Amino acid sequence: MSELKLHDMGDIILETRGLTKHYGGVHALEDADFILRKGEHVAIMGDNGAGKSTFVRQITGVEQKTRGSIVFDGKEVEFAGPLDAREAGIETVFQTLALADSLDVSDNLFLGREKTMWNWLGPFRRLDYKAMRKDTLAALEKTGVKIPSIRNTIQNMSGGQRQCVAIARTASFHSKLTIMDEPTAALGVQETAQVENIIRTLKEQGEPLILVSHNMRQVFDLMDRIIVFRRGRICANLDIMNEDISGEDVVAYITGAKTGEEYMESAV
Amino acid sequence: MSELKLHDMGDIILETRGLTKHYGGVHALEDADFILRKGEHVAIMGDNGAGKSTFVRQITGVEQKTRGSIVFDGKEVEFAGPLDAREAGIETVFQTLALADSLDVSDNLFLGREKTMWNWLGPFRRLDYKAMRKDTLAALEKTGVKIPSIRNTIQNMSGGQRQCVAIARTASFHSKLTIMDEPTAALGVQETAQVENIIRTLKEQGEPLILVSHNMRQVFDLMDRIIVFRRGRICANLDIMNEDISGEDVVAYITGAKTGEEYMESAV
Amino acid sequence: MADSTEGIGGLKYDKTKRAWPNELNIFFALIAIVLIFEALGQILPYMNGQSMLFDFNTKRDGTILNIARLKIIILQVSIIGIIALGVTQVIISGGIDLSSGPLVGAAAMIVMSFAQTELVNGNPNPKAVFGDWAFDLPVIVPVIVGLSFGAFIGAINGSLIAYTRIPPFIATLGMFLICRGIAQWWTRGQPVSFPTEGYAWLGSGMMPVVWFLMLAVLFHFVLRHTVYGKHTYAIGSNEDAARMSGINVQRHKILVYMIASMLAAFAAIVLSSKNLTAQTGMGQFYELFAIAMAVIGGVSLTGGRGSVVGTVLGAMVFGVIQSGFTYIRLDAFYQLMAMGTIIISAVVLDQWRQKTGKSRS
Amino acid sequence: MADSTEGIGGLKYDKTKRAWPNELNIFFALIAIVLIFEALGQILPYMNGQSMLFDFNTKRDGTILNIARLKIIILQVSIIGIIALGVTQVIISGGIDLSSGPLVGAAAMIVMSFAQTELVNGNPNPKAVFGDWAFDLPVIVPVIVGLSFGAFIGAINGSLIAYTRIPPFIATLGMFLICRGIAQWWTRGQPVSFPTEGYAWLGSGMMPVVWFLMLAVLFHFVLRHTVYGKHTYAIGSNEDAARMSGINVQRHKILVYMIASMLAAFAAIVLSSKNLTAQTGMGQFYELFAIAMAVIGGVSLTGGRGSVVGTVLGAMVFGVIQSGFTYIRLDAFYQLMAMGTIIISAVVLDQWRQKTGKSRS
Amino acid sequence: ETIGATIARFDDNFLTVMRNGMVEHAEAIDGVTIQVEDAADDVAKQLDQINNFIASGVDAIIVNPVDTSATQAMSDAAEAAGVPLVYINRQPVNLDTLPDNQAMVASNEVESGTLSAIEACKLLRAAGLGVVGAKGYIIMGQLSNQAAIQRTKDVDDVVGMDMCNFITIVDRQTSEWSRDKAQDLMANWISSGEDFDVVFANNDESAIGSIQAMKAAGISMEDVVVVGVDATQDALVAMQAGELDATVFQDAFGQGSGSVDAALALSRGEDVPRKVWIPFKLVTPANMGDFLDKN
Ligand SMILES: Nc1ncnc2c1ncn2[C@@H]1O[C@H](COP(=O)(O)OP(=O)(O)OP(=O)(O)O)[C@@H](O)[C@H]1O
Ligand SMILES: Nc1ncnc2c1ncn2[C@@H]1O[C@H](COP(=O)(O)OP(=O)(O)OP(=O)(O)O)[C@@H](O)[C@H]1O
Ligand SMILES: [Mg+2]
Ligand SMILES: [Mg+2]
Repeated sequence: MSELKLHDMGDIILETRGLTKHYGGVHALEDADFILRKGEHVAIMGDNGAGKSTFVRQITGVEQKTRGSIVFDGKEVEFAGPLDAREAGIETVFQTLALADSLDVSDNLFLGREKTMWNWLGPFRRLDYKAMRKDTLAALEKTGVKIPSIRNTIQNMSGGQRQCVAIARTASFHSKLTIMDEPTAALGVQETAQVENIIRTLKEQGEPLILVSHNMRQVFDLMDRIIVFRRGRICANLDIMNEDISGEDVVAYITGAKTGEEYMESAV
Repeated sequence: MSELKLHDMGDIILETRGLTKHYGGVHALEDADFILRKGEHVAIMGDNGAGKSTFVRQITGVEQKTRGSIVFDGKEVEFAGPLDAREAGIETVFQTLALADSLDVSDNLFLGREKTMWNWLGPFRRLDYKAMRKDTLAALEKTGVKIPSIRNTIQNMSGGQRQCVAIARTASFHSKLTIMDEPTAALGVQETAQVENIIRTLKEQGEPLILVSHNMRQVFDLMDRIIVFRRGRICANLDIMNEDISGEDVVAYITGAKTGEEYMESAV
Repeated sequence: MADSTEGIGGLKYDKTKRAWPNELNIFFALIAIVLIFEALGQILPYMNGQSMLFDFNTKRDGTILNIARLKIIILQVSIIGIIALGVTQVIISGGIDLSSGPLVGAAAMIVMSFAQTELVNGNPNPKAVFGDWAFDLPVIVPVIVGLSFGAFIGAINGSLIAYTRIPPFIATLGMFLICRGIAQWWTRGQPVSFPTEGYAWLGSGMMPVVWFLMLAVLFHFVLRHTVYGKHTYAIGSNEDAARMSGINVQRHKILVYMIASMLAAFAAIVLSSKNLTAQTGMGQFYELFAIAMAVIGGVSLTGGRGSVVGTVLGAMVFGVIQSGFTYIRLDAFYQLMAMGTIIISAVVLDQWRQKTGKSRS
Repeated sequence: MADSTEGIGGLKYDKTKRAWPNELNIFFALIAIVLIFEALGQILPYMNGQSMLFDFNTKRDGTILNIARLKIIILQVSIIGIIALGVTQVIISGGIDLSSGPLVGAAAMIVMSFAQTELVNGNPNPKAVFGDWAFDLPVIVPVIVGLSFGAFIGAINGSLIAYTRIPPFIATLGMFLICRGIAQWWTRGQPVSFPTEGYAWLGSGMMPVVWFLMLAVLFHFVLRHTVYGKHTYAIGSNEDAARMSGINVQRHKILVYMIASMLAAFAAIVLSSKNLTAQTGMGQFYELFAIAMAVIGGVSLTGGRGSVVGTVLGAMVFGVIQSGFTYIRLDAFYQLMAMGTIIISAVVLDQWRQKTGKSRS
Repeated sequence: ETIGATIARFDDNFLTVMRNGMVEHAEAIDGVTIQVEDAADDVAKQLDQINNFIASGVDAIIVNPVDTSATQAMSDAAEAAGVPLVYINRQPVNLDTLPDNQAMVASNEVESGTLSAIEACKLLRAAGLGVVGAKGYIIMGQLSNQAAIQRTKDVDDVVGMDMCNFITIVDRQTSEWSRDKAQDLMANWISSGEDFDVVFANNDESAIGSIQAMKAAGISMEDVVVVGVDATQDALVAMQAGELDATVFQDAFGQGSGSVDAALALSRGEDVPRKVWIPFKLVTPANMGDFLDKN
């Protein structure tokens, strides 16, 4: 804990203190202290059910936390819903993708921030389909996915195609923080490579990112740091850029064979 | 084609001839000729939207094919629905998982083949919850997943936990053919290893298997043969056990840089 | 596993915090409504401190409970309650049944014409529908006719929904109109009265309550502990998953709608027996109230969730409200408004209690 | 992209096989129904070869079309059609509105009491509700009162559904009862008649049709081409996804229910103007028929799918059926059965056409 | 003393006037409270309401039966609890076997339809159609309602009489008592191009609806005979305007107050005539002045 405090606050984009979430009797997330610096790319790893997505859902306001506090961009925040989080500048690819099944690709890409005309009409302002379709093609290009027609509805897409739409959506808008929950799980070899390129671009642009992933190679290739979750608790904070850490080490942390020093007292 | 014909028919568990599926204007699957021998483990690879899941859905009767024929276990079959396919002996893990959200783990595991008492009551025969819960614990053990309680409903589970339930279901029942559509996509490192063990066990027991996967390492570790799909067509049939084929070769087939000789004439 | 605090794979799990059952919420709502009525009885000046459920002054029945009130509270919802048992199953399976109300009217008309006596007060039955052969039949005949009619209508509903895949709302709305038509056409709108003694017994006194509770216990067991029940929940929860898991969804749906319609037809038998008459307008709005009872009792209209216990409690809410209104002599205009408000509040209360348990939709 | 046969990433895609629009199916069903009636006109002996839509003998209006019939076909569904436009939006957003029928009754009563004349045939208005001040008000007053009342009821519906998360079925069923109560309480059940000339104009002649079609065009544009429309579809398609995408789901739902209730209130204005009276029982079953029109027109009760064009065609189906029945002089006792059968058949036909296009549920 | 009353429908204009008669009369008497319930056209609900009244210990019950063949069970329930009961407006099926503390204040529904139909027949004969023949439509009330069935049958009986058999009924359909549906129905009939001379409506609202549709189609109301039942104020205004030709009056208000008196008398153990008949009266432009401020 004390070590983390050393950093200059101005340097930090996201910090959680004692973040906790219980679902009835299930302690899905327990006392998570987490820090993300500006421009940093951090991976979250851990077993299935370790609480990774739960952590993401608390930060993005999808659920209301049981306990703890979240400081984003210097201010303590209480997001009432995902809308608040997005307005604060957090873009997220959720594990459940959050796509509207009966809408088409470009509708989904711009959901909640449509390009419009006649803006004086308030909620009844007119959609600019042409502009949106054009931008959609460009955004999809980046992910390398193949889709028969962007007019097809999401329900007619393959698992990987859906995931690419969700990623394209997040990648199309500038943000202060990007979160991706297992973005390449359903992707093919080529598409995965493309998405990894997108992540690299973000890194170059200095945009911070949290990546939840089970893919060891991906994490070592792209990330600066690994946070390991186990049974709802953070159990390791591994600086893979500077320290000499191998894949086996990470697996040891994930399985519980090892625990990070500073997390010893709360170990399970 | 001619090469495939050499095999003794008695040796073949599944054969498709000219299997085709169009969704309106989308040609998702085109003239797929496929053969699976008894005891053989075959991988299906290909880009997102290449038609892999579509192929699986035609074989398992989830959808009705546009054209072509399917021969299973020596007989030409026309499955009206997944029930028929299961009764014929095909167990499947679908990409969409096919779990009932508001039921609990053991209910889902035994869905459609519950353990019962008082069987003379027909549809009103009594469920044997105790026996089912016991077997559920055993089946989940095999996948190595962590779940707070098997009485939890599926909607409260993480993505990986769900996938493990679906795999446990398929692995619990003996079958003539097992099909898994991206079974380890959402799984953690440990769980993936366990599921790969399950697949190895099937191999030892001589049960044939079709595995759809994007994971090159997994495929090379576990499978006998790779079938590559591109744009709805089979474009390669690679015997990785006997021939010297590298991961780069497979990627070349997937991306279309290369095409299998026998598939040249229909190449796109 | 019994008392451990660890799940599979050693995950921490606090068993003492098991989910609060839905049914308890609605039970508390019920108690709250009773208490409000009792309080109103004390507060309202013109009520002279009367009590709704107790009867301190007269002790008519040798008990301080107002037995007549307790009886009517449950008696008046028993018949719709029987329908609600079937509707509960339909909704759990992800469907809806709008035809149950008109089916009651049609079934009552048809059944009653097989349950007539020859002589009324010594005179020939003035409401005779058929000739001599249809007089003084044993009570089993009208009951079988009624249940068969119900099964037939239910089979049509179910087959339409299962095989042609039209929305249940439309299939049963069509059947709604057809059944109203049948009811009016059967005797060209004339009511049918004067049943045999045997038939009159079926709905006499507290018999409707007996039927209701017996059927409730039966279907509670069926939904919780049989394959039929499990598949009903599975189909409502995710029909595609159920199909892919190898459930014969079509056959099952037909069964569900048949059972629901047979229950509605049985309700028609009890209803016409209780009222000693059948008329074409019988059962109007019953479908809405049956659905409302189920939903108040926690049955989810998106399918897959709900229970018979909840529906029985939902029915009791209506019984208490209706009796309570007469008890505090609420003006009929305000009754409708108050009933609407109470129904909404009961469900809001239920929803609010659930939220404290889990916050994800 | 215009005419290519390749999608993104070079995937083969046959553009000529674009999905067959849903609305065409229901249009064909409509034509089929008309043809059946025309055929019956030729076949049934007592019809003397009359035609339903044509009028070869008299040429009353200098055209071979039976103008009077064409007018009544659409006139008689215009008012419920206006409600159906609102209901369409509610259902697309994944909800349901049962309160629209009773809301018509309540709004008509309230509105009419602000639209009365002072003198009827030279005598004082025998149905006066308020004192002198409420006579001969400009037509804008009752209209604004009505729309405000609708907006108010809709806001309550919407807020309950958005904030307390109770099922729309229950919220609007509660409002159903409350509105019926309001209608009966307003004048204690007395009908209110004799509106001013200005008010009487609103629903006179073919005005209901004009309103219906104007509103249909307006809301067709709104649903297809505005943010409001897109969000309505998104919420109905996947509410969680819509919320996670940053749509203000709660505010949007309130808006949807407000618009629906304002349309119902406007229907009440047109209806009472057309009939020159308001009665407590007005609007009975309108909610069911409005929903049926929408569903027949292809609006999916699970939300996310449907269109105004479909709903207008769905309304036309009802218009044709109703006129057709009088035209072939079908016995009133068979009408309900026939109507039920036709509704089911229309949707079955629609479903069957869709299947040929795609086979996955 | 407390009286419980249950009315077949609150949505019915005629029954509303009757109900108001009950309430106003009861409120004028000291120490009497009346509670009126709406049976919403549901026999079963009506029986439950009676049982609720019994549970609340009312002193007398007034029933306006939804369905006159359903009264046996109601009489039984009241008798078992020893509560006096008065039927109003509609004649119960068990009239002859009513227990001692039960009575009836009602009219004979047969009269209503017959009076207006005969008047229509007379008017048509006077117009000289008796020789050439006349065509007519019947607009029926709700088909599930007994009064609708009875009034339609009355018209059939009149048309079956020698004096009136020059009238042929072209078609009969239901407007479910409503003005709006009657309007649409008439517009549909007009669109078939068939000429007609008379419209028999089961109630005034339907008659007015058909008049509105005919006026909209440019048909002169001089040429068509329209008759209804109820003598509502709207109907009398239409009659003033020369559009409606005949309707039938029933003293709704008087029935209402009479039933309260009977109920109070029974609860005090006084003697009450078992049956009180309230006759229907024909209303035509000639005598309409007598009824203007009645219903
Ligand atoms: N709504 C809920 N109600 C109850 N328990 C829940 C709920 N959501 C998640 N859980 C439980 O909380 C734990 C953590 O879930 P979470 O989704 O965060 O896992 P995860 O680390 O993202 O796993 P995966 O890698 O499989 O996605 C799991 O044990 C899960 O069963
Ligand atoms: N119901 C449907 N209607 C229309 N098009 C469909 C439908 N289902 C799938 N498709 C299209 O068919 C193609 C093949 O889809 P399929 O699901 O088989 O891909 P896949 O190879 O399994 O991809 P992934 O690796 O992403 O799962 C895709 O382009 C998809 O958009
Ligand atoms: Mg997760
Ligand atoms: Mg796939």
